[in-house]
Amino acid sequence: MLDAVATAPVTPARAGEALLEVNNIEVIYNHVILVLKGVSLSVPKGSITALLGGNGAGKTTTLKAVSNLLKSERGEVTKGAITYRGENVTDLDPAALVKKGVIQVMEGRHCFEHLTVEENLLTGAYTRTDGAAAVRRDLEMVYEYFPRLKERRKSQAGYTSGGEQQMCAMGRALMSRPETILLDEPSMGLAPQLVEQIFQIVKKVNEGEGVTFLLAEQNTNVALRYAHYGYILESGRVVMDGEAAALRENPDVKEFYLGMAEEGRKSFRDVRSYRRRKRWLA
Amino acid sequence: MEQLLYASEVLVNGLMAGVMYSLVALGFVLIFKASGVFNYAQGVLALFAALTLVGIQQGQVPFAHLINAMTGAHLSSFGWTVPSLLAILLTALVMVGLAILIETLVLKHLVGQEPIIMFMATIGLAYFLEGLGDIMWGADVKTLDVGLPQGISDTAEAWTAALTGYGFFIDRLDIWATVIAALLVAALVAFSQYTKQGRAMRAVADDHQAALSVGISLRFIWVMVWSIAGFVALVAGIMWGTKSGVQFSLSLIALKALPVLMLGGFTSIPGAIVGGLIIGVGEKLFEFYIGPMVGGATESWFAYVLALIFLVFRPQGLFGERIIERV
Amino acid sequence: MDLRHITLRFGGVTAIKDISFDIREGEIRAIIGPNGAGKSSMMNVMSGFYVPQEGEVWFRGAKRPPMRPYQVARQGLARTFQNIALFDGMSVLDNIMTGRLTMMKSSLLEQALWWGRAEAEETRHREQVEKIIDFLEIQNIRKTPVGRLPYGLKKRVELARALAAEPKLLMLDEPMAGMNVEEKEDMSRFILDVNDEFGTTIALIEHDMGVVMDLSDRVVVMDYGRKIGDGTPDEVRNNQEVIDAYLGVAHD
Amino acid sequence: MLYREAGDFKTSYRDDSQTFPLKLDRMGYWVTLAVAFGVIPFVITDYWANAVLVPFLIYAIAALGLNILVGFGGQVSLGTGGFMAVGAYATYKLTTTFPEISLLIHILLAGGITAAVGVFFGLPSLRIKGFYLAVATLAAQFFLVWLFNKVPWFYNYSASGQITAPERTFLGYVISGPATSAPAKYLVCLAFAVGLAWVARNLTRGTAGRKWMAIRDMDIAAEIIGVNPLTAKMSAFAVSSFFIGVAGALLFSIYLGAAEASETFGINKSFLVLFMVIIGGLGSIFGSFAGAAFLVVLPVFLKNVLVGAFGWPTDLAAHVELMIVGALIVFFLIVEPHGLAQLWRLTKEKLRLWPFPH
Amino acid sequence: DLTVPNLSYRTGPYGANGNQYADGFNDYFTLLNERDGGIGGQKILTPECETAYNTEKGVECYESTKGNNALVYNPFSTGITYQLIPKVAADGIPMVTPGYGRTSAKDGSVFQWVFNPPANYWDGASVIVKHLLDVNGGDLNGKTIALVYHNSAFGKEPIRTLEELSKKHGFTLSQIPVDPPGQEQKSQWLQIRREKPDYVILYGWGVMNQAAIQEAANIRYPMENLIGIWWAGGEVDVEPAGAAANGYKSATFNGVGMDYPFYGDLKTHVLDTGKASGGGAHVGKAMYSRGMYAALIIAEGIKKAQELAGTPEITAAQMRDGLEALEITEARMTELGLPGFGQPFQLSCQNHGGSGMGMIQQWDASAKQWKLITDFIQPDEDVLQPLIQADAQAFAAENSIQPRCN
Ligand SMILES: Nc1ncnc2c1ncn2[C@@H]1O[C@H](COP(=O)(O)OP(=O)(O)OP(=O)(O)O)[C@@H](O)[C@H]1O
Ligand SMILES: Nc1ncnc2c1ncn2[C@@H]1O[C@H](COP(=O)(O)OP(=O)(O)OP(=O)(O)O)[C@@H](O)[C@H]1O
Ligand SMILES: [Mg+2]
Ligand SMILES: [Mg+2]
Repeated sequence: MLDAVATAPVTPARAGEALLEVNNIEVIYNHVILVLKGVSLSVPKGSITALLGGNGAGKTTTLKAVSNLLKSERGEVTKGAITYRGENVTDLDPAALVKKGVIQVMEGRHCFEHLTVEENLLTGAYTRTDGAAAVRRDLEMVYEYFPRLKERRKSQAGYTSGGEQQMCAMGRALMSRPETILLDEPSMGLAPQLVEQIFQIVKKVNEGEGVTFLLAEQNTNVALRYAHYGYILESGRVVMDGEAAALRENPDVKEFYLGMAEEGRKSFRDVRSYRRRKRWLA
Repeated sequence: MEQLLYASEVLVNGLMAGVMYSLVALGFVLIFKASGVFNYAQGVLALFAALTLVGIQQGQVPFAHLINAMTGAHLSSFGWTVPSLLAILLTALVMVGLAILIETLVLKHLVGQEPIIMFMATIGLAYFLEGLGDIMWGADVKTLDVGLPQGISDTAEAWTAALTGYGFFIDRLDIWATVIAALLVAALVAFSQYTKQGRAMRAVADDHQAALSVGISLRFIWVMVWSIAGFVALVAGIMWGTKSGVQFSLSLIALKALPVLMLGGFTSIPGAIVGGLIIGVGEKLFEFYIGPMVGGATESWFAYVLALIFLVFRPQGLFGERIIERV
Repeated sequence: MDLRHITLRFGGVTAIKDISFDIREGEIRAIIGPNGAGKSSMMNVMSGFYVPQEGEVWFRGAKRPPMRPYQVARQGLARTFQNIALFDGMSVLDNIMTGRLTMMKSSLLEQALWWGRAEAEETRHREQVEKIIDFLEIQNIRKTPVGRLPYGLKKRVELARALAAEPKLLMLDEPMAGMNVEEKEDMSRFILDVNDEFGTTIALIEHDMGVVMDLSDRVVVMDYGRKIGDGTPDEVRNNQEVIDAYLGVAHD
Repeated sequence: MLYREAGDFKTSYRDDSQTFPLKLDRMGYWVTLAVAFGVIPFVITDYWANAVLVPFLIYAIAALGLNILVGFGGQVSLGTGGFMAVGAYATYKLTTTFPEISLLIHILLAGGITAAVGVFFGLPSLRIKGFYLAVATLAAQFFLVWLFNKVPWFYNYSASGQITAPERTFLGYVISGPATSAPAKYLVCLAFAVGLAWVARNLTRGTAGRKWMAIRDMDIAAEIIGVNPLTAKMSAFAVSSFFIGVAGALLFSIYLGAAEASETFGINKSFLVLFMVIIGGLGSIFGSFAGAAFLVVLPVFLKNVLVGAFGWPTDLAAHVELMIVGALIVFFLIVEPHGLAQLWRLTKEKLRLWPFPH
Repeated sequence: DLTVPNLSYRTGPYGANGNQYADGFNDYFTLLNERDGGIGGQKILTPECETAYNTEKGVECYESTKGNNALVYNPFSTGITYQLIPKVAADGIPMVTPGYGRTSAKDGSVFQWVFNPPANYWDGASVIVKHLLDVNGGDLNGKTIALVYHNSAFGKEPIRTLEELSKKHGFTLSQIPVDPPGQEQKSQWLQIRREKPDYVILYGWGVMNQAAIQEAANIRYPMENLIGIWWAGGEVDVEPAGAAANGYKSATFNGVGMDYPFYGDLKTHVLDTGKASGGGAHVGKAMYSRGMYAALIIAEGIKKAQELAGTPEITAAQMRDGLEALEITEARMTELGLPGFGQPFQLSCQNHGGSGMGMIQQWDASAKQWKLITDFIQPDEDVLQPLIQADAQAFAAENSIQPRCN
């Protein structure tokens, strides 16, 4: 689509075979609201792939389509297919998909309010069969990643702060020792330090344990710094994709997603309602 | 002095009656804990279980009436009787089957719906099961006898007579109910607090979507919980059926269990027991002291009012999980 | 608004420890701090939802007696929420109209018969609300139930609802969470315009340092219930304690 | 594209907030009213009045009332039976004590009395929420029924505890008592139903409705933006109980003509009306009517088909009927959890798009 | 053909009783149709309509059946009866409520269209007290009697009578209400255990009976001192308690068991031909017999009406005249193959209730049978008549009815 893609250096991750493939899917909510209009993407094994786009672009919907959580929201995939390791998983039930190693961290920190933080983490290990000792080890690992959780392990998740809940949800996903994590807006509402930290963890997990990530993000800046590859979604369509590094250099992305003007970063005070037309909508 | 003795007799019996209510309430708690669903069909489930038990025990032909009406046959009984224990086991199996059916036909399609919608669905289910139970086993009053003793306990009477000079009335069936309830509660508490499935069950209640996303199979959890609830219903059905025969009205005991739940907290297994005891004692003592002044039959509403008063002070019931209110 | 020696505890947890700061008429005051620092709790104290164990809240020169939150709202405080608290079952328009509830005066009977003040009032407030809708550029979703909206638009509707109340003090709890830069720019503009055009005082919680530093006049920094910094953006940015506890190393 | 909104422009906010923004809907509404008032009274038979239309209208009023509380106010109540009993007994006491005053006024007064009782029993809703509240309202249900059963003053000391509606006239027509004609019964109920539906519509599109819905959707946030939970909840209880009281009054004085608290106003009534509200659609006025129609007509229809047409034994038919009603409730909830009203709305949305799929 | 709608209930809390009753009612008419070709050459149709003991469904049933030339109604529910009393008066259709319904309907001068032969609730109470007098050598002075009653119109009916009777005979009456459905009666029976009343009268219905008998057994209350009204006298009421119910008594206004020549005919014409309602599972049961007896009274009424009208195709109004002239003698009962099954009685314009006699039956748990232990007992008309009159007068005044018959 853009020549940036072709010329970008091929990272090792890109070379891996596609683990997850989304093929031209269409999603309709409530039988009438058409949200995704033919989205295709492919997530190579061992990579971090970012899904970017504005509000309502359909990022969450795409992730839910992959993890099969749409049904409970009265949405359905009406066209296209999703394959994981070459297998069609479009109609699998979510639990079966988790068993295959795909787990989603939902947007808006869905913790189990009435369970304690620790119990929340333990539910993450629900599908595991490798014994209590291994689970305990991973629990300690999660506590190491998020020391704040350790402090609050005995309190009910419903009473923890927003950031703590986000950590809890992340930790819970890690507990299932997944092969692929679908991460929906992990940075939302987190302090800058913590955002960085979370992405560090993502990177560490990705590199150390080879976990594949597909993450939906608004915080384009961080996302593109950590991701290998990116897709930009608008109004239910992929409008651009490419290597993260290349995307970072794209002038449109710079302007609309990174908040940079030609002369560098603008102050939010100076932005005026003047809006340049996006080139790809032309 | 005599008044006091009478009052304590009423008190003891109130406790026992409370246990009987708790048995029904337990089923509600389980399902509420697992799905946040207020299962209105629990009473009917108890009726259905008891009907099935009697039917199996006495070798009744299921749907005999329907078959007869359609084909003009004259079926009624296979002519055998099944030993109680085996019959109970078979009934438990039927309840598991029922749980699977309920899950596939109803619950599966309602994932993520608001609680009130699920509540309505259970009412629909209650209607359905009520009709099904009648068609399957007939609408007659049936005698249920699995060998549980009934009537005044002589030991208790003699013992209290020796102690106080007035022999208390204690029903042997109630003593059994107490023992069984205690066992059930202990088992259920252990299950829900300390096992993986128990934790998953509570997780499902909090957030269906999130539970799905960590790979908890709602379907499995629901089948499991409804099976357990079916078993609890069977126990309740046996107790109440032994008391007053198996018939439609058995399903109405659910109404006696509701205030118990409310008071104990919808989500607490021990709450169901403690709530039952408080309600049992409260309503019996109220009927004993105040009843005669206002013309009696206060038991129909007193339990509810009592529970209501408790709730005003503790909106989540005595042992219910705190309602988390944050913005 | 002036907060004096506020301490707030939940059971064993002390969410806020003896914090004092003030918000001046007409300024944009940011509150920042790591997650769980107690920022939202502070805002809850200001809007009367949490009652602090110790400390006083002064508003427009008078000490505020114990009040229910709806009474606080009637004094002219409006806010948005961190975990969007819109009324999902209602349309965008109705949601914004709820912002004006405190100004509606017609009686139940008048409304029942749609008679007297009821209809006139409805139309009058509708006009005001339409102005806000135009201002925030959400005309096209006016009749959509908010449950169906994407996150960012919900945030905008929430802002509209708070604006509809014509507050003296507007409190925004992470208004830009979950937005991309483009949307943040829009939101910033709205906040600045509100502040400029209506002279509304604004209290702002936000994690995006760019936004905070650019928009606010003064910043309070909290960390685990304590106040660790207070001053202009520049002062705060260079405060070592703040950098250690919160900002970390800047990347942009 | 038969059904559409294009070209149907509004030029004032007043127009925009009317009940039926679309012209086609508006016409349908007027035609329905014209038929209901102008045609049906002349063709109605005893059977249609007593078995179908009168109960339908009365339950529609009760469902409207409950919908205000549950669908708009978010407070689940199972006390409907008890509140209907208040309406019925209040009418009975009023009309036997002041026979010279018109029964219709008594019915409205009975609604007012029920509203007061409803507010009293609604007070706990300030603390108690969700299913706890639902079960708590059963206290009202059982207590009220017990009271009407126990205190002879309420039933004028009659031997059996029954109350019987005496004959009353309006404009020279008998509207209550055994001699009432089918059209008279029907018209009285219709007038109440239409009038109250209009009131409900007014309340729910204005400030009061918004307060209720705000409390329903998120009570804490509602309070923080300035809704006084006390007045909002109590007004919901009051209005809802008013409707339910009127329904109870009509049920007793116009429809049944005699009643006994525990028989007529038992817990089953509470459930039945709640069904109607949910099957019809929470928070929908049209839904209240649809739900009432569904649950009044369905059993009658099934009975007529199974017994009348298929000739099944009545007991089998009754059991099968229970199963079918149960299964249908579940089925409808699965197909559309937001009730018949939503189903209708979706159909309309599809019609708007027709012939395009999206 | 003549139509006698059968407003039955085979579902709901009282379905077990309703089932038997409806079967008995249908079978009697089936027998007449099969054996005699109906009454006066007219077949009798008994289209059933399920009321589930629910008043509203009862009204629906009434409305849906009355159009088809319904001759007479027997709704088998006190609640529905109350609903229908004004309606049948307006529509001019008679209603026969044997052993239930509104007691004061016995006063035909006020209740022109309602008949409650051969006995009513107050008769029942009086018969039971008479029996107790007999057992006690005519003296109940200083005795205590507890009334355990279904807290509804039905259960409250006998209170007035029993109060009068207690004044007359010097016994103490204590009232113990049980709210329907009444599975849980612990407090009530603890109270009985403490107060040790000499006798307990039970006005129960449905599961309340089963629970009461079980609880009585639990506290070892002597079963022969527990006496129920006829609606607490079915097999379903005693069987769940098993052997413990042995000796329990109840009133009845018709014979029990199958020792009547009538059943021979029933067997040949109805049971063996497979035409029995409900498959004939309940023949001979107490409630079945009562349903059958209700049919018998109505059938005799039809016969009488045909005689008076001079045509077999009678109208509802003619049916009423027939009922008002109905006389069933000992001899007629024998002729019907049911000697001693029902009491002789005669109705008139004034008297719509018959003689009001009842017998006492006792449960034999080992044989699983009711045994009649008394003959027909005459109720205490001196006490009842004024009460009935007062109640009827009140009704007449309330509804501005001009008493007739004079
Ligand atoms: N349950 C639903 N019913 C109807 N419409 C929905 C539903 N969920 C989402 N939508 C619509 O689908 C579109 C895409 O939403 P989605 O949540 O996927 O966007 P997103 O890219 O994740 O946005 P955000 O960054 O705000 O989270 C939106 O326009 C939204 O209104
Ligand atoms: N109602 C409550 N009950 C118990 N603890 C609470 C309650 N509300 C807040 N807390 C605790 O108080 C602390 C401060 O929470 P608060 O929500 O104010 O943090 P915050 O600064 O807004 O963080 P974030 O940026 O993550 O939103 C947290 O540790 C939280 O767990
Ligand atoms: Mg999203
Ligand atoms: Mg916060």
